[in-house]
Amino acid sequence: MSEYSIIGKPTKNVDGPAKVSGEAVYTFDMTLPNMLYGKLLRSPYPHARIISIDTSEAEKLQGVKAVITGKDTPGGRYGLWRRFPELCDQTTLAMDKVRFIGDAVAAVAAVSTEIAEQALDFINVEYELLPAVFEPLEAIKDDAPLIHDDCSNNINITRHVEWGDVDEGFKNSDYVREDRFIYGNQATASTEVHNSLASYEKSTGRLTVWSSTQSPYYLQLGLSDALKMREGDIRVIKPHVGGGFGGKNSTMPDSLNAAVLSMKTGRPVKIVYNREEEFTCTERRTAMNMAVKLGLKKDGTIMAREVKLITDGGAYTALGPTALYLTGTYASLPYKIPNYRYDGLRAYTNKMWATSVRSFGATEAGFAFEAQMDRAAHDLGIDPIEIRRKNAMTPGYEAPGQYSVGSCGLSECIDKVEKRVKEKWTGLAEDEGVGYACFDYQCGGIFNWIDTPYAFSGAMVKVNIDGTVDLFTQASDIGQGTNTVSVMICAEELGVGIEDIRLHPADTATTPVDLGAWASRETMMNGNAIKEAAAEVKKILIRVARLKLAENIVYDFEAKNKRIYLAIRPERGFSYYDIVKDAIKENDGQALIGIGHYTPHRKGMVTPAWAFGCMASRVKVDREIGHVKVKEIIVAHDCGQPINPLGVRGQVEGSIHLGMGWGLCEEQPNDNGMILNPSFADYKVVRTRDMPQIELHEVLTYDPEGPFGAKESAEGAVAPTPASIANAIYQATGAEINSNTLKPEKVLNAIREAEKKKPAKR
Amino acid sequence: MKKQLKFVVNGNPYDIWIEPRLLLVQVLRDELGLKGTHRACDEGCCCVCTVNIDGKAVKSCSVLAMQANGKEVTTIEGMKNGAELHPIQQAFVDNWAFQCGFCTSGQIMASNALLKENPTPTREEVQHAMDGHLCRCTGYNMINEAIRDAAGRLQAQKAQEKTK
Amino acid sequence: MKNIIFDFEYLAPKTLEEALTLLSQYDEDERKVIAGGQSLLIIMRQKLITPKYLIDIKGLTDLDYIKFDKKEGLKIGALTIHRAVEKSPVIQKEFSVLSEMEQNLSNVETRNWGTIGGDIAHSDPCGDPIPVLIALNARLKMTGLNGERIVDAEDFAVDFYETVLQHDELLTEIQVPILPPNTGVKFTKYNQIEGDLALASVAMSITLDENKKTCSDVRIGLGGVAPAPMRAKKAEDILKGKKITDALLVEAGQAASEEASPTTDIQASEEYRRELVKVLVKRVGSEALARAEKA
Amino acid sequence: MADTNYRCPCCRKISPDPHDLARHYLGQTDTKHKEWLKTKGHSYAQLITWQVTEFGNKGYDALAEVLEKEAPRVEA
Repeated sequence: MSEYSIIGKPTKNVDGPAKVSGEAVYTFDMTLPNMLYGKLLRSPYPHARIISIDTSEAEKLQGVKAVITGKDTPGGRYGLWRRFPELCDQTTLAMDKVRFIGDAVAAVAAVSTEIAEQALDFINVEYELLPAVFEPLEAIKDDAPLIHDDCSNNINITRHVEWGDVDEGFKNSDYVREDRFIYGNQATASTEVHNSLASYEKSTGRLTVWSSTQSPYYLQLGLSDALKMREGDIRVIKPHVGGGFGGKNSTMPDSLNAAVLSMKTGRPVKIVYNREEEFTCTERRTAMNMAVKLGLKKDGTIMAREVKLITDGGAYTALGPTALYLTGTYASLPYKIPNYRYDGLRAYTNKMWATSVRSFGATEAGFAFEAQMDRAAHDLGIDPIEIRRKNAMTPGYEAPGQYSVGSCGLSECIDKVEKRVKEKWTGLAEDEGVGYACFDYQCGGIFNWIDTPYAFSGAMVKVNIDGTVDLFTQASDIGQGTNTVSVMICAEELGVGIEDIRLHPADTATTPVDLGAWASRETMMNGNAIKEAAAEVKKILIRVARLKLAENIVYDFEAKNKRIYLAIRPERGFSYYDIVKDAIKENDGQALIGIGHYTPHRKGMVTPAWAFGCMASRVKVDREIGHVKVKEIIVAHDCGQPINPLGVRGQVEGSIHLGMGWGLCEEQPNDNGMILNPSFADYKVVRTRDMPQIELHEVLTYDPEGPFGAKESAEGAVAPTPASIANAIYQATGAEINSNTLKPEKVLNAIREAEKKKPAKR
Repeated sequence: MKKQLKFVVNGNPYDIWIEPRLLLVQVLRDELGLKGTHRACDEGCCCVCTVNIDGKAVKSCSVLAMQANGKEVTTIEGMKNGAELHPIQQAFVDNWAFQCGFCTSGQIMASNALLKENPTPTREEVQHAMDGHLCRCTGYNMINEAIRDAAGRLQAQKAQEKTK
Repeated sequence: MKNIIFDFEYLAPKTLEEALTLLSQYDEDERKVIAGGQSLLIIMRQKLITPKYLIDIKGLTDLDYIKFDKKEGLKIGALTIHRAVEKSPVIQKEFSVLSEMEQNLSNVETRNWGTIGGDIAHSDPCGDPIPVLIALNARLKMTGLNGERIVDAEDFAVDFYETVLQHDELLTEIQVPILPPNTGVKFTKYNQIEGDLALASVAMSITLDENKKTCSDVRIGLGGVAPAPMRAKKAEDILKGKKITDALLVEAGQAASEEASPTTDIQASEEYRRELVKVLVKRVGSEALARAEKA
Repeated sequence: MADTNYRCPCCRKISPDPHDLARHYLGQTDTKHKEWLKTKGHSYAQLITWQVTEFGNKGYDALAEVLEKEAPRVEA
């Protein structure tokens, strides 16, 4: 394959100049003339029936323009799992009852945020308290209080996966171990809070919403379902977004109520969450209870694995079932398991609902799997690297009825990390340990729970008379660098420069549907769509070039570096700009337009391709106080063909930061459904002094499914981070820890347990 | 009751009347329309809203606007030299030192104050000085590299000016 | 779920005299004093306090000073910002532990605006300055319309966010006496996240006799493990008059962890905080000892 | 008899194997499927709890027995 001129070259972020000069506009920064400010009244109870709501006092307040409750909304039910009507369990405002502390009950629009906030105090809600339930296994009992009247036993969804003969597999194992893991919630903690600005035009019946979202299309669907409007009458625009991390996939009360309030008042309305709402009322990582059983031969070969999972769903569905499905999938990777069984249950509870945070499912599954691999290796007297190498996933592997693996560089990654660790980390200091973890991650999802008739990604390329290009795509850049990747892919395919392309991103009225930024799908799925759209135009250009050159049909042409020329005789060709002029004339004066789309085919139920990698963490443990210092991390990563190495590194570094947070310090303790640390003072996030240096190695593979062979790099590295840190603690002290977070107190207790068990230091 | 606030922002003198309850960040964003300074927490815990007051890095959410009376405030909007990015801004771009960009203004304003105080900081010194800054995207290392890269650029710039 | 500050009447006295007059004019519950406001503005946003009158003393430049005198010792004006204490050459030379403490107090942004006096008067049980001042045998000067009074640092804070300050008084000066010869002082705090508010902190000053054998005097200040920063007298008694060994420091740590009265919260349990005190006293003690021997 | 098929009592799913039908059944979380078991004196919650808390297929095995008895049969 010919050398790329743009792909694979470190490329500066196309949004850079705007973002470093404070000129990039976020929804947070937007105002419109005559705009009102909205606020939400939230439930103080985890479970209660609404007897009555009196808004008259609030309406009297000077500056208040509208107060709405459930009955003032169109009342449509919505959710992300639209294929299953019973899972569309959310409404704009609580209709009959509230299901968690923070459920939205009423909304106010006023001339200032201050007045809107004060007005909340004047809304009188009479509640009838209902018994609440906070534990999944309590929630599904026959006598438990029903959270959704139409869902008996509060069982939201179940999942079963099985292949091979699991019981036989365990029978034929020389070594079988069972472990139980418990995981807590993690907040997405984006720096930009959830906020939306809605403007409704009565004369046309059309609604425009600017929102801090990961998926304009999902928001358009959610608004359409909840407000009972046509999708096409709703325009969603995604300005710059201050982070998503899995928390901005769902349609939330901010956009819904801004929209309804705008309809009521005829004025633009903006609703901005405060940080406490962000911590207590936005989507977060799912708390889980996981039992895992692993059977191996003496030599470390995996014979069978069984996983039982209970997830604490909280009050609503949203993306929660995906967490349940993915955890079951990731628990079967990145090692080859001939016999596998998974059972999962997601139960409703009276808490803020839990769905997705970056690398959800993979992080939890990986923590358990990698811990078991280390413990098994230790018991069987096998080197931790060896046992991983022996079972490592290989290209072309099939998980019956579930997924298939295309390219896979896992073994190369393991070799690379082992080599670097041997070279670099010679002679560990007292109480230092090195822990390993392998990982894999999907490149977008296949299962169409959103129930869209559209292709998963679409793109449109328009080439103008002077050769400049307009690229229209709904791909959502939420910071990960998708805008830059989109432009690079388009430029490479057309053979033009970055500077020739003007990107028109993420506006549902002007761009073909893309499902948004989740499951690390944009580079794979939108990249393919853009490549196809550009290729369509390229075909026209080459046809024109071929006519001009009057060459034999069999000669191949290439478009590169703003020239279109004979592949075998590069000097024979034309300037791209000249060909564009001719092509447009030849095209009866029409600008050149290419349309592309992508939907995976024959790739199983999960994802079109898998990225892989291996990570080693070096930590120092303070045996007296349990403090864990992550000193350095080495990671080898197979993301296929990296499109933009700068962006890939940024994604891996960021993933490790978020993984450290889940592993070390981020948790959301609750007391009867009340989240106890709704602020950055009490919710601890890893800061720069605790961040280790990271040595990243890209292991090049080529995945036929990916644009230019590319795979994901946005989430994979989250999972191995806590796993490798926990394993490093285990290697240094023998402490076995079966839950996040690795707070010093827990680590200290685990070390003492280990010392009791085996006084001889490992 | 409104009070008079006289201060200089990005070199421009302002003489305005404000409600004393307003925080500096509110006045900058809502009264002066300088939206480049962002807010991420409500507790002074993230440094996203950092600006410079008399050259020192300060959280504009933890200062009453009235307390800036008579002071010189610099925000991200004051960093560019005409159309030219400031060397720190350029270093952030070149080193991919931001992702979502929401905390970037604060990071850059803190770097600006840091590099005035310590023109050649080590990795550890940068970590220490930027400790309060919450970034959810980058993992900090690439920011740290950008700041040290910027330090080099500013040194080179000074050297050039001397030779002139 | 609110973070908006209600309106108040803003009063900015030009002199200490004016400030004290204003203080005496209003009831304690209707007025509040703001210095750097790094903590105050947060609790005002949370509506924990909603003063009618806010008295802004940050402008009182006559309370912004660092003076040192070989006999009198160190005097810090209450409105000196943390950063100035941290960077002061004379403090770095004569009382390096104060500068070390400041280096890890919150973050640069806070230290650039927050004042040491405001911090002390806010009296967060987990705050850093008071334990160090206890170890340094410092005194705090409070000024009211009808005169001044001075208390030992260890007697200043009495309960959660409660001090001996009378409602018409301001904390005006921190006084640190000259260290006796052969004295070493060390402070450390622990939290999982570096620079974060202390789960527990320990400051210790050890003075050795002239031939640097036995411990002639010792002062231990604890933070984060009681309703207010406290002095660990039982632990001091164990060390005083003896030759300090590792074993003795372990004993002192044990005593300190017993006389402390930490509570359990979402960050850590009471048991763990006691454990921290035990370990930190041992570690800080041996470093303070090493400094005393070098002194 | 090999040519006997079982039909899910709550929907149109048909399978020759009660275990297979049990897997289908516990995969359905709509009220209809949950409630039918109660009418037969069993608890969906109990079965699914076994299935997700204990290793093995205890929930399916138990349900398969019930279905073998209770599920309508259809000739293939």
